[in-house]
Amino acid sequence: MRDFDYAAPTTLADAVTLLSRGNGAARPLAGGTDLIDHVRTGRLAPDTVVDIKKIAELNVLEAGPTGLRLGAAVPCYRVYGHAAIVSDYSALADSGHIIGGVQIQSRASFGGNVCNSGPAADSTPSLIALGAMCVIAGPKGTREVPAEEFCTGPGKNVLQPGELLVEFRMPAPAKNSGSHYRRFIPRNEMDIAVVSVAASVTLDDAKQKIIAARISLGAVAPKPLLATDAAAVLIGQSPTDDVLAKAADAARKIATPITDMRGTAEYRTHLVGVLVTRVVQAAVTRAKGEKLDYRPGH
Amino acid sequence: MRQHALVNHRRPKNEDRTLIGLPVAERQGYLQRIRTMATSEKRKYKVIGTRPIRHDGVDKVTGRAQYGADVRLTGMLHGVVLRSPHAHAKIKSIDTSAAAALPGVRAIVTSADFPDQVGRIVELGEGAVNMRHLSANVMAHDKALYKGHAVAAVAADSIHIAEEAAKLIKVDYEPLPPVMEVIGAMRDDAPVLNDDVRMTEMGTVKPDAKASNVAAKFLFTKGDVNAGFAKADIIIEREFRTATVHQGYIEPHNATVLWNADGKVTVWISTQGTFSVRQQTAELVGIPVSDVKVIPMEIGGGFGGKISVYLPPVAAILSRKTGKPVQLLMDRAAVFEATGPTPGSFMRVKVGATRDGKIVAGDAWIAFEAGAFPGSPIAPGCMCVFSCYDIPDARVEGYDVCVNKPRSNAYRAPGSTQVAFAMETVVDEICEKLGVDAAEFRIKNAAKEGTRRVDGPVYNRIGMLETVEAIRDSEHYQSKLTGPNRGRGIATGFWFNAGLKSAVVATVNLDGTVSLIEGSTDIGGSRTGIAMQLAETLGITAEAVKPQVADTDSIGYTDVTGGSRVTFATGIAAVNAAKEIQQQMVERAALLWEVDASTVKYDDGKIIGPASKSFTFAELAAKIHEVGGAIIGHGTSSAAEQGGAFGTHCVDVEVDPDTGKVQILRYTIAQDAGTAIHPSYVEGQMQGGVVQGIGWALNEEYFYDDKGVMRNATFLDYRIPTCYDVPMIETIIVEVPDPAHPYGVRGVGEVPICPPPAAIANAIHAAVGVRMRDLPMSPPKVCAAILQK
Amino acid sequence: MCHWLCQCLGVRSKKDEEHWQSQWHTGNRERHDLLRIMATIRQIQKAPTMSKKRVVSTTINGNATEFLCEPRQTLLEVLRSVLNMTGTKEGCTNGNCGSCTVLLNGRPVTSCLVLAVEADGASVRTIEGVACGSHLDPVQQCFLEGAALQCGICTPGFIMQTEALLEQNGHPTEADVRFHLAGNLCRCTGYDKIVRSVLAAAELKRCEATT
Amino acid sequence: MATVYIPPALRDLTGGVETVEATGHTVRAILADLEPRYPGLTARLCTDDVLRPGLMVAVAGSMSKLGLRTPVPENAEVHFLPALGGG
Repeated sequence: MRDFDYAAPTTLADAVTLLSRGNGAARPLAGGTDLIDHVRTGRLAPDTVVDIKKIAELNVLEAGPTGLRLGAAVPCYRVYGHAAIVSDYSALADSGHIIGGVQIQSRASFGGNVCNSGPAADSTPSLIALGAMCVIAGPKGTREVPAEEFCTGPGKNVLQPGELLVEFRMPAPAKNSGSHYRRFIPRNEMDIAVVSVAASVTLDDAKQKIIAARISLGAVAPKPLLATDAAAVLIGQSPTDDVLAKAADAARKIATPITDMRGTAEYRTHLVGVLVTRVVQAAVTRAKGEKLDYRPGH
Repeated sequence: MRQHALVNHRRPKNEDRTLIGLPVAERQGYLQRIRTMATSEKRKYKVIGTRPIRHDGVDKVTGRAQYGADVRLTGMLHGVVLRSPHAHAKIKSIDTSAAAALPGVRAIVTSADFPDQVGRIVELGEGAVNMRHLSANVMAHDKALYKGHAVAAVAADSIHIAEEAAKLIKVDYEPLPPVMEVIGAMRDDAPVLNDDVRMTEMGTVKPDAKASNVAAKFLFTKGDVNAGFAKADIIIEREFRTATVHQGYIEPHNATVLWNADGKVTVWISTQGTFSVRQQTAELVGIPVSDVKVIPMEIGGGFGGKISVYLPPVAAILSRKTGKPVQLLMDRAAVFEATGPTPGSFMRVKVGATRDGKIVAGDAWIAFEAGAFPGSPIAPGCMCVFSCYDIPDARVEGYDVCVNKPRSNAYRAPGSTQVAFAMETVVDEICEKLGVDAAEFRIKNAAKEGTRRVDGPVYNRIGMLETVEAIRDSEHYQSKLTGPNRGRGIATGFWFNAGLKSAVVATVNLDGTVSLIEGSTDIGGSRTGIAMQLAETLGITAEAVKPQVADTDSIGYTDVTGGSRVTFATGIAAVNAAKEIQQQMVERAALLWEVDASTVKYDDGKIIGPASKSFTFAELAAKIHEVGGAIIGHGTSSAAEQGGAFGTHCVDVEVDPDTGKVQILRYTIAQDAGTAIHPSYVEGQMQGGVVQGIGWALNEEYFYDDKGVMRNATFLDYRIPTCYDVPMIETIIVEVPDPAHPYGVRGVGEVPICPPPAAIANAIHAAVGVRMRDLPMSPPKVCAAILQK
Repeated sequence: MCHWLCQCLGVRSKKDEEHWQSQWHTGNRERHDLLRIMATIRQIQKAPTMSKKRVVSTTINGNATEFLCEPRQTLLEVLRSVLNMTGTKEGCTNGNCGSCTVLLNGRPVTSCLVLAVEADGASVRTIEGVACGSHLDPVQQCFLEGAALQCGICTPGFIMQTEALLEQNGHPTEADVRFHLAGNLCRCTGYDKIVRSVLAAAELKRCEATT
Repeated sequence: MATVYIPPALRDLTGGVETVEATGHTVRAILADLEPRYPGLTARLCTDDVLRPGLMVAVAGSMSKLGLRTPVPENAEVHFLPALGGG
């Protein structure tokens, strides 16, 4: 592996200083499950690796009346092991559970996953569907960016040199709401999404009609998408087959997938419809407070 | 400390407890539950058929077992192989000066460092190899013939320095158009990979033959195929394709080599065959075989892919240049891009049957991708395609074709899985059209003792029929499968099983145990299977035998661990060694008793003399030195040929009609094991073969881009099954003893991989009504087939 | 020699190089040396700066352990090549096979994707620390008796991953086991006997806990 | 009298005939018996007095590693086949 220096700052200020000083050649290390592989294969060539796991702000995990704070370096296992996330921000738990195997989940973080900015990242659609804001610290202070605006293309995002993603903030869930994330993969685990969909829905008091919805699509465009039109189709409607089919159609319209070893563009577009239908249905089931019968990969 | 608390907790509380801290009775209960075989099994033998703990087991569950990559030698250097980024390119020049100047770099090799090889064909026990091609595969000469082809290698003080140095080697390539697919490669206008390859047929090249990618043609006929089809009421003819797949062993290739100052070369390696490595290495570096000693380390899977050498000759030259031991380890990408695979194929199979369900004729046309150099398993492919059935008139034509992919290698029943996929799917379609039960149809047409194969010979006693009957009568096949998009399929497969040569030496110890030295490297527990046959013959326990795999200087010539041959052939050698020991024990007892040896006999672990005199084996072992030296039994086997192995599989699948994804719900395999020596490891071979077959059926494939670069050379994107993808694999061991083995053993390792793709294709058809004829049957393909229905 | 000389002279940059060039006598022998030295300097300048080795203090299998490593060395590399603990196996070096699984502060990780420097202050448990002296752990015992291994290369990883599972879930179902072990690849067994052995080990551990 | 199966690729020498009868107690003797009747057969099957690389002989249903020395029992079948390897 290429040689590099290693630093493990304990304060956000030190981390920002180290990252700024590197002039682009310093890379933050959270779980390292992508970074170390990328350095080994030569896709990344940092001179300095800045381990950010010892910084308190990046390890925050708090759910309260004002919402959820999820530190960028919190590993997946803590996400799906958190009772409030499982019940109120279920899509996040769904994502965390299928990022790599259990060993990867011991280390990989949502922050790292989002910052790698892969179009097929498993955490990004859930964060988008749940309306997450990304809190970014940098040499010029702190700023916030909505999750759907964070990624700008394959491997690209809004972070400027010296900037660091600190945490995600999500609003507290409304009454009668539920969320779900699911991806399609050829195996049942240990795979990269061919297509992925996250959805969060809120039902009316009678738990019949959808009054709010957010849908996000992964692996069908240069970056994860917020499917505004597909969500709009659902508003004021009961989730009938017909309504779900219309939402699926709307989602398919914004998909611009590529053909690669994981699937053809046509197949991916087809899967968008299949998954939107299934994922919205699942989110509705959860919004009703019913148990979702779901095994990852099946 | 938490660690200490755990440790204390585990300490057994008193002496009555067994190793695992449980009373014996309770422990037996667990064992019963772990072990899957019915307790009512009838027992013909004392040791054979039991399930002793393997002799190398504790080392392997504690991390103490030493594999090839675990070798640590004083002064050892670390090497890296530079590999071609192009699938097909002329190598115009290689400049190693910048790499050589990097501090810590000790030596660099290119093909210029290897002796020239003429195109001599060398017999390697399990097959013949053209040495020029083998040498050019180990280190590319004037052309790189696949992405990942070795071009140069560096040895340095650390692996990191070696990696940096490899990047500094400048290779000037002239890229050529890659030839990636078998049918295209056969065309007259296709770029030709090797200018020394011409089509041979039965060892003969036509005088006017041009250089070609088609390296060999095979033709087999039986009877009059046209007359046969004329009798048919139904004829099904279909075309099939299968993708290139890899053996997928978890341990990457490795070699550590010391070229000593006295000219002797020692190789530490994980290999399927030490003697094969010895010969290949000696030939490729140009020294006598007796100057090479190969020390077998534990091997982390092979499945046919760890027979050919890649690294030992390279490490040997690096060691010669530096005077130090050199270790070369492949990374996973190199394993995928430069080793393995089994060929992709194109096949056309035509079968005719009568209305009453009798197969009357078969015709097959098969082309396999050999990879960069000739040598695909096209011959066995041709010989296996109709091997499960008694077909009066048949014809098979096959071609071995070079393409810009890694040089193909044996993979578990090489060639047979591809053709079973084609044949067994056609058979299923005939059953569907005729409206007959798939098991009954196979029973009616089964090959049996006396059936003449299309390649000519007549079968001895085989168990094809019995495996189909076992599936037909199984609870699984008899049960009703319910639910939408679910279907059941069956398929049968055949493999020859090899005999070849083995040697063992067994020495009686004074405490009544026997040390057993063998040359067969142990990939899956064969040490124990061999020890059990020795124990059975001597009438002692399996635990009383201490088996060990020895290096090439310490044991007689032994062919590779492959061809499902070890339990069979090395087992025969062990039985022969045991018989020698019996004889010597009888002679010693006679001396001790001062009687004539003709009055003493060896019976079931006892030595019995006149007048009620007797010794147990251990009693006599303690006294042998009173009347002589060590008792050593030698055993070899060479002439015996195995009868074939058959297996029939039954699978239930559920297809997601919206995505095309296939889930395996239930799987049962019935296989003829002749006699199962250690049933757990027989089941293990069956289960392992099935799951490899499931991977081949559903998701495994080399995915190439238009430049001939493999895009999925990782375990993330080359998708072998995980445990979350498969159910328990139910096993039915059928025992039709092989008359060629003293205990009736048949090899079990290979044939279980053959039927799964066809069985799953047939189940998919039953579930959603589409016929899949292209492997892998990955979700996009199944989905497309459903949408086109 | 050249490398050593450069280090002695402190030659790290173009400026240094020019300085020494002007200072050096240019007799034949010296010129030859100088050319070699300059070639080496160019290599050093091209190659990334060698980082200093770090001292890392860990607890490995209950024993306080210090080692020296470069930042680029993974925990897997240090275990195998610095500490000679070769029980942890390498299968893919990108976290997809699970052969190199160890427990880091009690959590299972693929040690090929952990920098050794990250283990500073951490506790590491490897396959070498699973048995207690000559007494096998129930997981090891059940793998052995259940014939859950053939070639054995994946076995240390499976055992570590099973240890992690059974510490957090003493009553796993077959589905739990299969999901939890999905990050560990085995190419030999078809997983049947591994899954059975894990279930048996869970039962055995429960039984041990009550006796 | 043994029955020798002529591989399809060599049947140009036997006028298309699939099986021929021959006498001899070894494969070498069998070929010697056939050569006068089918000139060139030995050269197509052998090189330097051994079977060509990649070829094997099967006698009475068993593949033999003894090549031309393989004993041929009375009334046995003799087949010339490609050599096989396993995984």
